[in-house]
Amino acid sequence: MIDVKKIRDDFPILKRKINGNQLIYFDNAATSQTPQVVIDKISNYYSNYNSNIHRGVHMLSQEATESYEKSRRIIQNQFNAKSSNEIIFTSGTTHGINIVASGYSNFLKKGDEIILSEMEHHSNIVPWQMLCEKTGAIIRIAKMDENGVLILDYFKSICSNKTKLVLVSHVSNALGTINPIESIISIAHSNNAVVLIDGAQAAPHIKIDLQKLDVDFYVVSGHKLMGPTGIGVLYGKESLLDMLPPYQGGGEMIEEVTFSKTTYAKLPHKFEAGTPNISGGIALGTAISYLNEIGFDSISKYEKSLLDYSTFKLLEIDGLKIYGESNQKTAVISFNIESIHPYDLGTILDKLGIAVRTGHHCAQPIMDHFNIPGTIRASFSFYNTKEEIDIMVEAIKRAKLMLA
Amino acid sequence: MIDVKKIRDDFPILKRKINGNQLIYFDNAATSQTPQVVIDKISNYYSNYNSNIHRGVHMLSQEATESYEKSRRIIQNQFNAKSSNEIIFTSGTTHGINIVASGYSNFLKKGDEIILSEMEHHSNIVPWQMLCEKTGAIIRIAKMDENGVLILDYFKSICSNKTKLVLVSHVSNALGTINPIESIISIAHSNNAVVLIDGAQAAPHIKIDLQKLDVDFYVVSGHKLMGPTGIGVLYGKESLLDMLPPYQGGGEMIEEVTFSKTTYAKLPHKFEAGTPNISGGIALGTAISYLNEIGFDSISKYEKSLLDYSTFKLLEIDGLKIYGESNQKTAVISFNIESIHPYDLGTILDKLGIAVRTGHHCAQPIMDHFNIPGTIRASFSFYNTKEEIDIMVEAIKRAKLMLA
Amino acid sequence: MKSIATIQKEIIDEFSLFDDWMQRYEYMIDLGKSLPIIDQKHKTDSNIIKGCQSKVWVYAELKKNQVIYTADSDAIITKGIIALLLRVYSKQHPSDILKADTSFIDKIGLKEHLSPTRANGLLSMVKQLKMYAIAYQTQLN
Amino acid sequence: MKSIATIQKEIIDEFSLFDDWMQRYEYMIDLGKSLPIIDQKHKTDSNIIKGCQSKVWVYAELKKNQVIYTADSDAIITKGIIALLLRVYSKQHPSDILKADTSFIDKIGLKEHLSPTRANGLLSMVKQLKMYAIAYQTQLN
Ligand SMILES: Cc1ncc(COP(=O)(O)O)c(C=O)c1O
Ligand SMILES: Cc1ncc(COP(=O)(O)O)c(C=O)c1O
Repeated sequence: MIDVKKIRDDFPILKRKINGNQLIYFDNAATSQTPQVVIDKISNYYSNYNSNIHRGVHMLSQEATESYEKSRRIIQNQFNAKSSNEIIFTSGTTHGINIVASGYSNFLKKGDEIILSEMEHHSNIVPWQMLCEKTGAIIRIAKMDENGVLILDYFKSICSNKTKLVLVSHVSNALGTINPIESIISIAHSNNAVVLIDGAQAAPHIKIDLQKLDVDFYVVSGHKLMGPTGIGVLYGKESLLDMLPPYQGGGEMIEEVTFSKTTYAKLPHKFEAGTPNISGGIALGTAISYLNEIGFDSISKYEKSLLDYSTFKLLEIDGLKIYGESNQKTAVISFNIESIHPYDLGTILDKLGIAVRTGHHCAQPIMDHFNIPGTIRASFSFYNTKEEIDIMVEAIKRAKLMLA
Repeated sequence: MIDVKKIRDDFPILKRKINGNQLIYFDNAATSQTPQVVIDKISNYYSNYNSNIHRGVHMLSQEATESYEKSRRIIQNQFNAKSSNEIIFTSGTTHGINIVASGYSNFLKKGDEIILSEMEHHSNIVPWQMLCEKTGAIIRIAKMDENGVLILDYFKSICSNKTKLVLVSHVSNALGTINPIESIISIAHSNNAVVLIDGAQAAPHIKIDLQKLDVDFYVVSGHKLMGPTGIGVLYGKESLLDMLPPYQGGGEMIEEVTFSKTTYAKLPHKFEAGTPNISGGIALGTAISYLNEIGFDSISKYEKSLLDYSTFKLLEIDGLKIYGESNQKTAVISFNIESIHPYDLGTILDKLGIAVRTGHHCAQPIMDHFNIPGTIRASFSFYNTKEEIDIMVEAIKRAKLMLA
Repeated sequence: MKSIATIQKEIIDEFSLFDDWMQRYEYMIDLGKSLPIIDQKHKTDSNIIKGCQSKVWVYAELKKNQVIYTADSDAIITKGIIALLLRVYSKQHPSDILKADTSFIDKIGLKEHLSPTRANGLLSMVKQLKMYAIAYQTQLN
Repeated sequence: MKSIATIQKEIIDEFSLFDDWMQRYEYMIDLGKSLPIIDQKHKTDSNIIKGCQSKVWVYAELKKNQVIYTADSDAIITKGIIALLLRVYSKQHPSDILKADTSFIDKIGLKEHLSPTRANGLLSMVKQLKMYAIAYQTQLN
């Protein structure tokens, strides 16, 4: 089980005071906080072996390259990818999705269909809209019900041999819903469709086995995984990555360049043009090792207890409605209070030191579904506590009085 | 003038020992070293206000947003851009060039011409080759002479009303040549061609005034500017950036998303899809402020003295040939020693604690021009010293004996 | 008519009476509640200010060389801010509006609303108010 | 014929006599200079190993169930490494080659050449040697 007191000591930011109050950080779905080991890894990189990688014969370059490539293998092992060639460092989930979406413009044609769920983050919508604009392919929406649960039968009914791509989040950032991606993948594959799963919100909370899932593409962001900003991972099956054209041109991703002909490098370098985020890649490995030391079983169990507790406590507040009531959720609660605008509540909570997110959470179609301008979202991590939840509940009551 | 002893104390890595020897870091053109203020800024970010930006009402998000946007303004001022909307954060020079190259696929047609110089880095070649493949436009090469100097008359002769784009580096990474970009820009503009200058190697050494240059696009990398990896800047004139389509789809870069229609956000956000490299952007501002405190006048003057001294000393070595003998150079020396392979020399220098780069420096066409497999490149920064150069020269002599 | 500077001074004086953020925010919320209601026909999509997390509608007319603003929002704190802004900017000559600055916001302890986060649209609001002023200024020239 | 393990042991013993990197590298350079020259007709582009900063050509033949490697490089230290590798791998049975590991490189103080930087092609070289062994192994089955 989680020793939360000890764990909190790993995160220097949790000591922050906001407006005289102890910071309560419930915005983990936007960005997770960073343990000291990760911060130290970054400092250590710049203090001891900062150097451009892959092409240097000197020691610093070799050390940096080794650390960077070791990190790739840590990630490979963490997600159980078959080969480290399948692990592409990106600048984040958005970048990863764009690599794939842009690559498929060569392989889709007019009338082809792609399926998006209704609960996607804008990053898993807009690149596909751009793809469809280029190719004439058509977007079909996999609907969800009033609990924010994907309607699997409906999905089955729109998935056909016209379907070329299926794009679904593993976990919805705005609702916390865990989608049945095993079923989605198997339905899609039985129609020969390729599946990209947006794992930005899943990877920090759930142990992921890519080979077992048999997923085609999977994307995550480092800054939600206790890692630094500006780094992420695109996983793709080697055969698919081999097939896709390179996304960016530049150094690193080429084998030979003449003005008449350029040959591209092998995986994973083909997709890693230019000097990468070296410190970010290295520190992401450290972050994932840190998560693994705590253990995903413990994390899931503890976060579930926070979710249950906060759901129970929040529902005691009069007029509070929770959006997303699947029985398969990560520790995310999106809610509104009758006749109070989320922005107002968020502002008062901030004054009380509580960081929640308000708004559409980059998932406007979800807001349209529920016909609301936005929600207040409290998203928990394993360093949060029930005491913090109690303080938030009291703060909400106070804000309610002020705003009523 | 530069107080190099004091400055060296700002860079923790310069205390490193390599194989028992004091590190001598002469690989600055690949990646510059990082002063403690920049490292501290990063640690401080993750320890105190790490948070997703732009959409949060809470204090951490506001602090992070303010720091990030302040950094944008520091960069705007540094390069004298007209508006902060013209400063796009990228993950590096390569990314910046790809944004522009990809955007122009809508605006070029078969038979249009683009001009590249013969001394471009692969990152300023491959994206344009990809663009030409898509559009049928044709690449013309602006040649250089035996000193590694661009032949301006030749450039003038190939620049015509067919020329749509001119892509030239401000400073060649492999040779150190400073190109006459003022003339290039004015010739190009008189033919209504748009000019992108690759400033990766110039910005760390030369004060740049974008408005005075009247350049259309200018790109730099943070990791060569005493900043962190994974961050860079694309400057573009506002009207041109407005015209270009967005590069990536995702969060941040949209104004409104529905499944039927998405409208894009205004500059600079249109080109900044997804959670950016927040700590990188913030730390880049710190790095640039640091450079400015030292002062570009002092930097240029001091680095010139290192260049002159090392050129003089190196030419005393028998059989040593320098590539790139323009009288307008940054402190980069590319050389070979008769019958010694650069890789061999680089390996021995590394053993002696001296980090130089060997190989084609991602500029194969230059190597083809001189008909060599590669060079040894020593590139200096303002924290290097004449004593270090003396040690390198002695080391080269020793290596020569071993390898002869 | 009082000058913009005078009104700003008055507001600063009023807010100086408050001991803490609670009182300031409660006052703002009261102000929000009392914001005169914008004419429904001006609550159109084209009058929405982009870049605010809460919806903000602003409309302006020129009467006797003065810009008369009306506005609304779906969030109450935002309405409070609007009320403050309108008190300062409304019924002023366009040229005076264009000269005015927003430093009083900082002085009354609401600096957080000046931050460049797009979530907080105060800067967008001020920009919109000034856009109207520019338009009417041109009309007067 | 000596076994791969025996040869590796011999090399480790030889290198243990050296006091410092200088002696090791001087020895490697000597080895490089004495590397038997590859037949010019095998120095083709298709025999070049990609991913090395120096050019490396490798060629292999099967003779009496043994793989005979010849190789060359334009860099002398690389040639030295090749000489060591060939001493270990050449004239062995394909199945023995496939079983061999490269830990002796670490033990003789040349670990830096095992790093995954693409600049240092030692791993690529070993991979190529084993590719030949796989090919000839299949031929023998
Ligand atoms: C002239 C030039 N252009 C482009 C680049 C590519 O920069 P980056 O790898 O940071 O994208 C470099 C650096 O390697 C360079 O020196
Ligand atoms: C489900 C989901 N997808 C995609 C993203 C985009 O991630 P990033 O902004 O790191 O690219 C996020 C995070 O904001 C997310 O929650």
